[in-house]
Amino acid sequence: MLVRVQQEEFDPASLLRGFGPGAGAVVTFTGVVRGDTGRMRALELEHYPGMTERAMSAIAGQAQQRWNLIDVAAVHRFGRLEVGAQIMMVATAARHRAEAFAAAEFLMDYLKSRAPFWKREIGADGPGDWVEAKSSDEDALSRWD
Amino acid sequence: MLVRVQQEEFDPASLLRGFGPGAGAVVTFTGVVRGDTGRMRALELEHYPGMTERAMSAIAGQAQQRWNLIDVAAVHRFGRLEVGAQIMMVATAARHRAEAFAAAEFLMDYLKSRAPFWKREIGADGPGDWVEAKSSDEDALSRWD
Amino acid sequence: MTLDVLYFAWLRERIGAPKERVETAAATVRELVAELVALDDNHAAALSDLSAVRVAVDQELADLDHSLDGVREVAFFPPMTGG
Amino acid sequence: MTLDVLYFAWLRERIGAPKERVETAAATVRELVAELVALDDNHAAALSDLSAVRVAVDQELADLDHSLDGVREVAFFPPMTGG
Repeated sequence: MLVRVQQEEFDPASLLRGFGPGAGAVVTFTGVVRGDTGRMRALELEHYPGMTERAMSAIAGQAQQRWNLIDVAAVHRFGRLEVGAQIMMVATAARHRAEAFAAAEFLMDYLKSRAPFWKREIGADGPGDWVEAKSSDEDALSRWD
Repeated sequence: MLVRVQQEEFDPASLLRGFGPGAGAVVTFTGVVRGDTGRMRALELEHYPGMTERAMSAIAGQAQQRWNLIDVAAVHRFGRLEVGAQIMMVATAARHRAEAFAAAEFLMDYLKSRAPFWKREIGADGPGDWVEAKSSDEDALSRWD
Repeated sequence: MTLDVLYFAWLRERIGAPKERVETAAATVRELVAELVALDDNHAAALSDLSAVRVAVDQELADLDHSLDGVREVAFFPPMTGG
Repeated sequence: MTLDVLYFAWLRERIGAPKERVETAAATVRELVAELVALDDNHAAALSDLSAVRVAVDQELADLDHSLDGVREVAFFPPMTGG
């Protein structure tokens, strides 16, 4: 299991080198800063040092047990992230595709709403609004009960 | 849209360079040759040149329309692939994670049962049995009806 | 009408060739199969259980009742195992 | 009992500090909130709508009735927006 919280850019290829030996199926999800509105220059991600690592490890451990994963990885950045930058990545390795997909979706649903990160938009004039949690993200968790 | 059928190894990182500009969510699936039984040395993948490219492009096009994807890629190898080798990869880029995940699962379900590839196991003594299609793979398609 | 008939995987092995050129008056895939089965034991063995055989007509999946009108290429193969 | 109380995102901004050390006899998170709200207008504003506030006790998510027995760190923050 690999869990990392860092400010720096990460390289998916090097994170996945040797990932999940013996696996038949590897799924990755990468979150990227969208610049939809045109006003937004970047996201600022605040987090709770200490709790973040604990929460991410707990979520990854749950996924690993539940789907008998061969390997799992979760990397999440904080700080200022420009439009187009990678925010985070999860990867799952399993024997078959159904397990790898389900575990990756589970990880994403939990990281969205249960890992202590908060996003705010940064415009040309500086910090803007905090991104509000979506009720759809909270709802997404209920499918794993 | 990127669709490739090739014998050579592929490099996920270079395939994904510049993939899905403006996307918030990128999902990849990579299929790898498992060596579960211990007897198997490699897989031999036969395909139907011409039809393979058409079928893969048609499947990718359906996914793109159905989920309004920003980008989609599908690469599939043929020939002799050793245990541990990458067989194929799909990638999807969308605004949000639910679309990217669903489209990647759709692509996999269709490639499994509707792209003209046939696998056989290669053991120490040479070619072995053709891999039989699983009814579970056929069943998986019905969820997209 | 002249058709290219292609075989893949274990159908190719049972037929003993990946491809053959066939002169036929068959109107549908099903009629073509009947002609092929009558050719020799290899064809009969390969095409005996059609529930295990899939068909493509001009590189598109098709069923046994598909017309051969204007068709140039028909392929027979087992259920696919890609991915 | 001495507690570290942490605030994140807009709660941090409304309180005006990321962290404070609090001397308290509160038995639960809910009692701690009542003491904090009584401190000043900033605390009152930040903690006025508890439906928009999440709590962690010693870095684990917890509810308002969680005991503070043996606890060293309590954090208040809005619903999380990771991923």
